[in-house]
Amino acid sequence: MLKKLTALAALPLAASIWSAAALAQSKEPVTIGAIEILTGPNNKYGIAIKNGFDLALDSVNKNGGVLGGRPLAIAYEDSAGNKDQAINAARQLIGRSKVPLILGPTLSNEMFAAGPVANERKIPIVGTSTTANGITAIGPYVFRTSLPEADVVPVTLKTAQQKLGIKKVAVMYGNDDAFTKSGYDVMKGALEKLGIETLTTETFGSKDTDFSAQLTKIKSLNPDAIVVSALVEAGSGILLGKKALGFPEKVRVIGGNGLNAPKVMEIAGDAANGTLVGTPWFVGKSDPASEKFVDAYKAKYNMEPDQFAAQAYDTLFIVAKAINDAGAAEPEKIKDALGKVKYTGVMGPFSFTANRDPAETSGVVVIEMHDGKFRQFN
Amino acid sequence: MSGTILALENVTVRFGGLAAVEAVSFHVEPQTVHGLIGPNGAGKTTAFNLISGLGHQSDGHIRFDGERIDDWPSWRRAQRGLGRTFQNIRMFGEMTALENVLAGMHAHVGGGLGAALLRLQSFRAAERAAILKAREILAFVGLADPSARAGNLPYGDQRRLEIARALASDPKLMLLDEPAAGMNPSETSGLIELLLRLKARGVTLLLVEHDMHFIMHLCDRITVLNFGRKIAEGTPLEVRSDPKVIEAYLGTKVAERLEAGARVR
Amino acid sequence: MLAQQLVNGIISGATYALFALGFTLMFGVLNVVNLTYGVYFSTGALIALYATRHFGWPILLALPVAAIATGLIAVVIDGLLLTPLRRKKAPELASLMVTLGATLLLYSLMTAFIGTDIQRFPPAAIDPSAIEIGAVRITRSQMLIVGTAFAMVALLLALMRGTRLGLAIRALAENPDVARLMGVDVTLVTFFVSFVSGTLGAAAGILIGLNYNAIQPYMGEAMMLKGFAVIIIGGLGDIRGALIAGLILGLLEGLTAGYIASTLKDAVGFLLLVLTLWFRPVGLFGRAAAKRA
Amino acid sequence: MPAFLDDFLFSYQSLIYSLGINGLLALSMYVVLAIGQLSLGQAAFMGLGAYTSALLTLKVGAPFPIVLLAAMAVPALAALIIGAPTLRLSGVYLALATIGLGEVLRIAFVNSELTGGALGLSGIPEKAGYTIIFGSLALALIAFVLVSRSRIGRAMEAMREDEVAAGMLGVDLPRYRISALVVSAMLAGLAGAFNAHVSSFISPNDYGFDAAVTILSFALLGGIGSPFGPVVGVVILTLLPEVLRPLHDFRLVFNGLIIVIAVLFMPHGLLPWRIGRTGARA
Repeated sequence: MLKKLTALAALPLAASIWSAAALAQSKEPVTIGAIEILTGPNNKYGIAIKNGFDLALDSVNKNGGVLGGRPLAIAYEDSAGNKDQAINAARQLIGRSKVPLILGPTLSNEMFAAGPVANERKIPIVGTSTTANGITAIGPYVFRTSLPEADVVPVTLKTAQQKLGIKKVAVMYGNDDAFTKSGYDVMKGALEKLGIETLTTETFGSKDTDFSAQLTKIKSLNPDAIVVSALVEAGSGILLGKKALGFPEKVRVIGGNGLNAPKVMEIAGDAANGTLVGTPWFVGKSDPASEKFVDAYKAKYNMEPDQFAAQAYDTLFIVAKAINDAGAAEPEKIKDALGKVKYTGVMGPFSFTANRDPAETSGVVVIEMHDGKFRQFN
Repeated sequence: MSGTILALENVTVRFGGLAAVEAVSFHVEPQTVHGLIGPNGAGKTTAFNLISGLGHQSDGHIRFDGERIDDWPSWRRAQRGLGRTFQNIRMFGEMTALENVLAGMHAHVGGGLGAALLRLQSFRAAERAAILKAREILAFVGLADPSARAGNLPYGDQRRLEIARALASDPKLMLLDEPAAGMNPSETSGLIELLLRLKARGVTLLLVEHDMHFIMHLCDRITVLNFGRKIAEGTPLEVRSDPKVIEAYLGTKVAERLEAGARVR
Repeated sequence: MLAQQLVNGIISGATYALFALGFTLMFGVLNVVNLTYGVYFSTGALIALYATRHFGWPILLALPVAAIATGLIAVVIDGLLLTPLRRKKAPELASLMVTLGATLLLYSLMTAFIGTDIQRFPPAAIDPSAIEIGAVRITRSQMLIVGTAFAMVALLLALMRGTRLGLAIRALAENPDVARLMGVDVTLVTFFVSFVSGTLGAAAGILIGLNYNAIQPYMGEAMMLKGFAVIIIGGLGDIRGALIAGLILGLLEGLTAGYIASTLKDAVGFLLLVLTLWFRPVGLFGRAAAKRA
Repeated sequence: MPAFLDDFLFSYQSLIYSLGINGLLALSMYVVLAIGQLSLGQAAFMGLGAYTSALLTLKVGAPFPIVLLAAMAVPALAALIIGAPTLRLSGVYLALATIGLGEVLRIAFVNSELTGGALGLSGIPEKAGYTIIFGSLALALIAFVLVSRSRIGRAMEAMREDEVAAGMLGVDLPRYRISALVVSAMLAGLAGAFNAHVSSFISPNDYGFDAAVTILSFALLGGIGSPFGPVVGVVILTLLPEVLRPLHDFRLVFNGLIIVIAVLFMPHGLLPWRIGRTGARA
């Protein structure tokens, strides 16, 4: 009896949600494509991104979809981190599914392969996690919502210089990976600009586990900090190696986007303490929109979102807005609308530059690893 | 012309500290059948491998057809007219009998890569001629079906095919490593007949065999090895009555029986 | 700095040697380049990880149990893949190919089930303290690696040279048919060697995983490339050679990174490999009876 | 061209290209397997061809035919260097040395400014098309069939079945081994050049060990009784994951399984038909 009553009480609420959804579902959906790494070694990135998209998609469709009530849908294709599969996916989304816009792919490498395909067919393609240099130079249909390393790293280094008085550093980067190599290129430029002296530049392979030779050399040069462009695995190894060699505590590691992951603290433990990274967003950001997003994400997926999920979340709203502004699900119109879109999401205010990169960098925060958690540094 | 086709001069080979063949010298006259016999472990197959280039001696020289061939790899020896068969038949099992024999003609069939690709008139003519000759060789050794898969042939026919394949390379000297091994008496007598016809064709034969009847019946001259050393040489009659040979064989008869017993256990 | 670099080199060299021991043993005795060896490295580390994490076992218990379990897996894989080929007297490349396929299969299955995320031993598993001698620092887990590498080499050499089993293993290495005639139970000895190799591979994986604290299915694959270099430089099947080649490689890499350029660190091993193949294909200490075709 | 066909070709263009390119790669593996050797350097040879061709196109602006020739010549040279010492030894050494070659090349590509380091080379113009890719594949197939039916083909099969016996028939083993490796490297290099000129972007990690193993699985699945076997293997392994989506997740599991099963249970591959070895009827 009681059960029935609660069920009855819940009815009107459910009905109100259903009516909006029913309205949206009665019309033909607008399907956009997404190419992400859903399987294979790097699928943690792709899955975070997909989660972000799906969470935003729920919200968009609950609020009446796009273009006056048409539901928005995403056709996912898996790239598995492989550039050939990314090309295949892009071709099939365009030629077969006839999507007016593509989200992704996950990695810069994949964008270099798939971007030209979309660009050639004049289909806008929007990267949410591709931070390497030269992405948007592929062509006028290639956009990205992720802040490139070139925007984030200088902020991190400048903050470290101002707050810690860093004058001379050692640089380490993974030279066999496009992401870490392009991160290094940015670091090099930023260090020169800020007048910080580079004592030595050391490289390693992204699958290496032993960094003692490089770190021993660095230790003998007495740097104020070590600037590292690495992915999670190697980055954590460097932090552990640094601790094993007994570096003075004041020598911090300053990382690029690759170290911007809770996983680093999980692997390196207290060896990660004091590591600085810059990020367009982090989970502890004190901002109402951001907190709401974190709560919703936790409720749906039972875990904390990362920056990839946040970027994806914002991007879907940006794209939905552009489709509405365009007034039709046509690639050319969406492309023009994207260029003009203004949106304020969990990462802060957003618009595209003329070169289709994010215009605003005010959202960048520098964060510090401390006992397994990120905390704001600046 | 010295009148010898093959000469071993003080040939020694050591594996680790052990000498498998020690200071062995003998020579083979053209157009004869020469036997190499001795108890198990006497170094016969080792000597064969040295002659055919599958192993290299630590000391001494080997001359073939007047040339010193010590440093020649096996295919070069084969190209110059040295053919052989193996103790455990080494057939190209996937190939047909005809193709096996054609493969044996490798050194003599013309046609490089260009000719094969362009299918020149001369290439096709050479192939046709080779096929005719291969069929003739198959007929000579008594194999009826050229298109049979070699791996499917009965044991005795595989032996014949291996001889046909070696014969196809048109050898001046043919080494036969226990050709009658595993054959029944009627197969053996067929083989003897075949080898005699080979000899009549002008091919010099050097053979290792355990079957004494076979050896005595076929060979013009015999070299006897024991423990890697040459202990006797001569015509079948001379060798048969040589006390050292008798002693070696008597000694090993006992040893062989012992070994057989060990295997059963 | 030099002293620390030399110590670094010896540690990473011991790592390579420890890894290469079982690999070279497998090749030397069983005459197969068994590529599944890298999988044992990963498997051992993952089993030990599971045991410490989920059952709270101390590492001193988890290590031998995981190593033995992996050794048994190695026996099963040998029985399934290589025994049939041996029976058929298949060419040695067939066994290389079958283990290549199996390796791909096993790695992919492992990642399908547990993902490629790096996992770590619980912090309590390792004593993080280090010893300082002058300017040189060495952690306890590093000392454990170096100690184990030398101990294993000594143990293996003693086994091979001083026992009846060792004699049987050597006979098998020389010639399986002759060994059979001598009364050696070839199947049993083959399984024993697989078991020992698998155990060694797993032990290496656990110790190295403890030291760098980064465990994931593909950790064995990265080591395999160094492993190849070490066993070819040391001579295929040569236990002493594996130790010395491992140390040489570790030292050269460390010194190259420290004094020349870290970009060349990985190239050193392969340069050494190519030079070995050109000038001394039997390896540094290999006997003249190389496996020439 | 009707719109639907245009869309179809657009959607599946890279898939169709990869059929042709993988076909050439499978044949490059076939040449080596056909004489009983194993190379795990096919991906490295392919990478050399890809980089050589991309650099010549991007930096020199060389005409495409010259680019293709160079993309075959450079891997051929690498094959000579790697083959000369190892081919004297047992087959295992070649397999191991070619793995080493792959690593050395990867390190070289990663560290060289000229090749763009880890970022690779992008913006390579699309110069290869259906005609040249499938024309090359067809030519290679015809050439292999013609060679199979000659003394060279007989010698190759003899070597695969029993090298010692082949040597005793006068087959010059080292020459055959090195020639096969060089031809194989040239084919892989050509495939690499096509790959670079249809996908616009290449990077060092495209030509790693996994790629080499995949190439091996093409050949082993199809079988090496005739040059058509490896091509059949390519068609299946390239199309199957597209048709059976769930297979995608287990692509590598599948490739591994194929190698294991092929070696243990179907030594002749899926296409057990064996090509004849006579060059004429008589």
